[in-house]
Amino acid sequence: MSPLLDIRSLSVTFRGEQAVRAVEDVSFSLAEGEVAALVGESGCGKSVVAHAVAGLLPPGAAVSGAVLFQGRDLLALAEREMEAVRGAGIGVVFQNPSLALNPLHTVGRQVAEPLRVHRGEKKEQAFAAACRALAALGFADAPGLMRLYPSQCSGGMNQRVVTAASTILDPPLLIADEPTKGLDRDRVADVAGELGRLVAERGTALLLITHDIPVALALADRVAVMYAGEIVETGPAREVLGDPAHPYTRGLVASLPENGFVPIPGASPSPVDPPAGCRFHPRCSFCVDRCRTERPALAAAGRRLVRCRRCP
Amino acid sequence: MTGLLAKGIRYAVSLLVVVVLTFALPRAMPGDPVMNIIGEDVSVSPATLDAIRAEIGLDRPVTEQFASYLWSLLHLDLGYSYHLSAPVFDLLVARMGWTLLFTGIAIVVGAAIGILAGTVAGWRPETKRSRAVTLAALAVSCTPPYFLALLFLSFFSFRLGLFPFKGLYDEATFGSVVHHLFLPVLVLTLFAAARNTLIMRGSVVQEKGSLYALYARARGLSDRAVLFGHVLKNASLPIVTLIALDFGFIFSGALFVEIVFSLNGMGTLIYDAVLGRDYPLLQGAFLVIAVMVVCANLAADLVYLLVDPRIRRQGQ
Amino acid sequence: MKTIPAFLSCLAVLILAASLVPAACAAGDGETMTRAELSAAILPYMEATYCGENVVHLAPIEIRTAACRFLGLPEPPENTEALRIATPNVVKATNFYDDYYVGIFTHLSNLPMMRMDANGHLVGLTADRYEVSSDNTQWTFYLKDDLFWSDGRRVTPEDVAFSFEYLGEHEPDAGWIKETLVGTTVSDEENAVTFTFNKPYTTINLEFATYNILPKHIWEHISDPNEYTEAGPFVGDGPYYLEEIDLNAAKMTFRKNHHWQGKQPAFGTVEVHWFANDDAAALALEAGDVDTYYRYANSYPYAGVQRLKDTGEFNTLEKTSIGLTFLAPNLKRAPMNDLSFREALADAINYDELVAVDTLGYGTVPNRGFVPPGMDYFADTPALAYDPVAARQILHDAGYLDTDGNGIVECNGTDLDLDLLVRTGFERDGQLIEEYLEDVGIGATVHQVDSTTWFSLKDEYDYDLTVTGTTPWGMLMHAGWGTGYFDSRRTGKGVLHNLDDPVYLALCDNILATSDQAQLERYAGEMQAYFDDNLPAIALYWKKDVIPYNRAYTGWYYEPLFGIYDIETFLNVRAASG
Amino acid sequence: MTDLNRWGVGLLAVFVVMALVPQWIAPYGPKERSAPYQDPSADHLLGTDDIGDDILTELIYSARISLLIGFAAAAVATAIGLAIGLVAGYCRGAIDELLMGATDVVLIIPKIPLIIVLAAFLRPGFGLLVLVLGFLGWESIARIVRSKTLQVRETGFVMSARCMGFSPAWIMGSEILPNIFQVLVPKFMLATAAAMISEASLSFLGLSDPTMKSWGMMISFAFSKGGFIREMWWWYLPPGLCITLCIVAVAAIGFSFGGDDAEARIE
Repeated sequence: MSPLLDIRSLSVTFRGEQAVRAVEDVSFSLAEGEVAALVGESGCGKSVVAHAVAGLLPPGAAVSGAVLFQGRDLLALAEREMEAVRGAGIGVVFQNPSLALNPLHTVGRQVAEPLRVHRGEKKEQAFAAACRALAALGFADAPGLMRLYPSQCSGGMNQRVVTAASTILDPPLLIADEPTKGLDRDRVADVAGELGRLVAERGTALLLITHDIPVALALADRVAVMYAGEIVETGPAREVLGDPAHPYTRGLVASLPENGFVPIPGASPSPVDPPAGCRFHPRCSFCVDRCRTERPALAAAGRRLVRCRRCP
Repeated sequence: MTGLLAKGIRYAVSLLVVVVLTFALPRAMPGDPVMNIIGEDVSVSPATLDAIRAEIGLDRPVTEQFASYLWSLLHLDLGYSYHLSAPVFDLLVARMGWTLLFTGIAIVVGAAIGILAGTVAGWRPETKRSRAVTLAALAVSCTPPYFLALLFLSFFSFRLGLFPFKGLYDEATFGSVVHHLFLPVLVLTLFAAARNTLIMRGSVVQEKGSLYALYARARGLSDRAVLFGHVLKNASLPIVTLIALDFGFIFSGALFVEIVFSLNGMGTLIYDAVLGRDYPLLQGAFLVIAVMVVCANLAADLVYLLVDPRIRRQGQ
Repeated sequence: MKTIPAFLSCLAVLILAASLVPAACAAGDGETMTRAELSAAILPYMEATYCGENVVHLAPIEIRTAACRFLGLPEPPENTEALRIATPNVVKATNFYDDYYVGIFTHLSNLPMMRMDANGHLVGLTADRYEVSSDNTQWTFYLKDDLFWSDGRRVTPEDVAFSFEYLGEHEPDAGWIKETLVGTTVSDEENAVTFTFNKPYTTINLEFATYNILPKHIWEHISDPNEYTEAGPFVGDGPYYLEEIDLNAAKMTFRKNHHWQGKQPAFGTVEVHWFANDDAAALALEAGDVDTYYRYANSYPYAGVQRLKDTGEFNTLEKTSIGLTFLAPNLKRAPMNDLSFREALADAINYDELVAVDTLGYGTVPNRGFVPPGMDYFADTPALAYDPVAARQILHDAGYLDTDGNGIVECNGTDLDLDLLVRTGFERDGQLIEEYLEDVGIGATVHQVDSTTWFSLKDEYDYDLTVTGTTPWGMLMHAGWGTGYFDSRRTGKGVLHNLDDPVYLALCDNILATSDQAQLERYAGEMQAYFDDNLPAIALYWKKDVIPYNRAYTGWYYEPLFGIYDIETFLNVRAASG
Repeated sequence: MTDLNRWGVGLLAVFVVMALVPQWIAPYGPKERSAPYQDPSADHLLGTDDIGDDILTELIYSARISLLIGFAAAAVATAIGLAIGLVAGYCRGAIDELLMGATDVVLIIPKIPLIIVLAAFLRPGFGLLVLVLGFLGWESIARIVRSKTLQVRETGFVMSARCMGFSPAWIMGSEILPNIFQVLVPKFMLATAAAMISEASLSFLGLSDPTMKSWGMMISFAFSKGGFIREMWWWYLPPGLCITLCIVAVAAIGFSFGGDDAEARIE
């Protein structure tokens, strides 16, 4: 069976005064109903991958490779065809739901919008459906909520509103872009729980973009760790995060509070001028000479792939 | 609530400052304050002069003078123009109608055009068309209003003979008024549009990068739908305040346009007052314009209150 | 006496009605009326309507209209052809009494006592003739007896007396009337009014050429004319009355006064269109929107004359103006009070260039005698001439030396730096004169000022030199021949009052004390000789007034005081034959 | 917008050279005259005006006053705005409220009418014009300086300077000022543009000093001395274009520094 989403050697470059290679040669796939996580620090390119999949990159971005969704290459689609995929085929949930909602439109209107755009439903019909969707997410007074503006709702409410709006068309794939960023622990658990429930109930595949390893561990079947625009390690979530192979993954896991809060020395490299050889070598304690000159390839190590010469 | 209150206080203070300015100007400026109140280049009988001297009572304490000044303001008494032999308030009211008419049209049409052009220019700022629009708007807003008016007058009226040379009308008919006001309104509209275009462009550039716009796209909305359904409305909000602030500017532009097109509005009234040193009229005009600008700002705040739920929430 | 006009008018009705009969037949579709029937029908009606206690003049057109209305016939068509005048003299208020230019334009509708003819002589307008007492204190004006207000009332001596008393009361600029007028006597029998002054006045006839006569029965009810603003119509006694002042359309409309008994004008209305800028006025001319151009005390802009001629639609009147532009030294300050310094000034100026720049050839280099040739008793004095070498020599001989060799002469040890006060409109002359002076070693700094500032600075004598202009009226006022500008005993807005030489003052007094023409001619000659010898002011150029007019009309008339805005223009202009 | 920036700098450089060394560029001396009202020719590329001055020469010499007034007034405005913004942002609290309240008040008062009233009373020469234009153009500068100051004052190096007991004046001058420079430059340019427009407008109204030859004054003369009626576009168009181009150049530099912030307005 072909996967629901198959990303093949995706590279994204932002043209500007200086070209920024944000994502390089990323390959990754997701089966129907599967939950996968892209993990990494801010600026590692994981959100760019998500945006590339959803076709949300700004006009200045040069994308190469292929993104096969349900067998179709999304990168080859015309803008109009892509519009049909967004929302109906792929739903996206952003971090900071209060900013993702238009402050000048009511909650109801924004939840109903996909119905009206994709199915051309009449206003009353769409609003009724939106109301049901909100109620299904546990809002007691869904009709009242419909009339509120995002500024009148709490962050948690907006989070669920966004979820409702993104899933109202039942897309087979949901991309959650840093859904837990900036939230306190309790809320993180809420959000994670909700996403998990949603995926479980509807059988939606979920591509989770996060820097939050516990969340990834809790939700994801499979995980890919990104560093400086590349995937450095990928495999079953429990294996990769429970017993990391790549020095970077190890560092990430070691920096978790429960593991002693040991930070990785140094800082992420500039995407304009990434280091030669292994991109992690300047921060790597296992670095040898070859690491500085030769770029390692992703190599299979059991059920996972690792981009490191030193560790299979 | 506190936000609104602070705004209210600011407007009240603005008004007060304007009133104090108009009160203080004739007293603080060089020359005889009585002559400053009457204006120069005008013949007044000694009896009138004495009457004015007694009325303003320069020997009385300033507070007392100010109180009586306020008192007369409250009765819409802005003084008397000895040049035009009429109360300043009456003169201004008589002239204001026309000026408000064509500035009003210019502001509304200019805002509409500006919002549209600015949206186009801001949505894809890197295209040739956007650059052209931006550059044109920049050029227009960098031209002194009177010069543009002169160019239009000399080209369309003088050279092509398409429009009349002076006046608001020949016969007081609708067609005649439209014919006479077309060019002045066009010039003012261009200015309003150019300024709004630049603002709107910046606003759109900012708003289209915001998360809600991206999220709207993520829900499958087309570019057009995102632009017109979401970004446009949000980006237009700052325009509301700017139109209010610009009201004063457009009004000043109207002054020059009236002079160039020989229109009998408030601008020519002020111009004549400048040439004839008709100080009471000048101060009255300044006061009235300032009050109108403050009112426009107040109105803008109210519009904001209606349009922007965030502020409404604050107000509750 | 009072029944005569009523009788006459009834007679007129009959005659007119009779003349209308054919038309009535044509219109009435076969229904005929005899002349006798007609007169029998109209007479009682006319009597009832018009011949009551108030005796009012009936204009023929009114009678005819009334008759037509009575008979149910179509009313005679009004002559709607308009004579259109463009002017840059902007009317700013609908105040008939107070607005300066409304005052000038209404000379057409509210005739002054006197007017000036093309030769510069004063002739009667409201007045038929006048008599002056031998001591010049009592003036009696005998009025024309065929003048009627546009509401049909006769113009009476009471109207005249009232007008001047009212002016003296309410118009600060006419305050001299209040101060010097002892009394007015009215004689209905002789249709005359006598003014008695508390001192000799030889120029009342000239003064009275500028004040409008007002209908007493209207204005006696208006307590403060300065606050009286109304769009119109205003009752007038000229060939036209002022129907409307429309500020929004920027025009005044005069309509034919049907009670006017004199020569009948060719146009039904006269429109005065004002333009905020000269170019718009010029283009309105080119476009054929207006027929002529009038600007008080000024010519059509010389820069536009050729263009207008090129259209082929316009001819021009070119008349020597009695106004001029001059350079006035502040005679109360050194070194301007030094005649040799003034001589040097006179030699330093390049008159030819000024004439070329300012008048584009429509002017001439003036004489030392100041007074232009258009004035009565012009005396030919030597012409001014540009001679920088002579100027430097004079300065040197008079002791103004450039000891530090920086090109500027010193006065009391410091470089001369004269304050050159330049009024609005003379910017270019100021700029050029500054250069001429520096060229001969006289330092000067231009201070460009608007009229208001100029008034206050010259009243405080806070300047060294100033460039200003005269108006025709200014040349005539006071003792005439420009004397009014310099006599130190006078005050006034445009007046320099900086000359207190007893010789000059005596000369002025002599002129003011006589109304004898031979004596006047002698004094005028002496005055021009005085200007020549003493150079209290230096004329920069004499100029022509150029007035373009639509060549489709002829009969234009120009007089020195108000140019073509003279009643003769309005009575005479009509379509050119062919 | 970097293109615009480059163009702006280039254009402005041309005008600045015109202002600095007109005698090197102008074909004639400022006081050389020939026949008036000449059409453009090889001798006079833009013809001559009503007194026979070479229009091209005049155009070049006029750059000085136009630019000088613009920049001087902007300097005054910037100085005031900087002082008020710095103090408000640094001191915060009641002083901030007061100063920003005052700024808002000034923002609302219509400028051109007030300038006209003031100019009518004062009859300005160069210095006064600069002061009046400067005193009425500082409010947006004050605002942006304040908000930037608020940001900068929380940064580490300012904190440490405060801890080391440096005086507020010293901190404002040497720690904060250099950091708000990048927002100040565009504001300064925009204030220059605004002052230039105002100057040109006042010249037209006859409220400026006619002995100060500026582009605005040239248009004013062309208007009053028959340039329009004679269709001498070579007389009135070049100074108008110079004004517009110069202001566009100045504003473009301002824009490109300041990005597209909505506050970047020209009054």
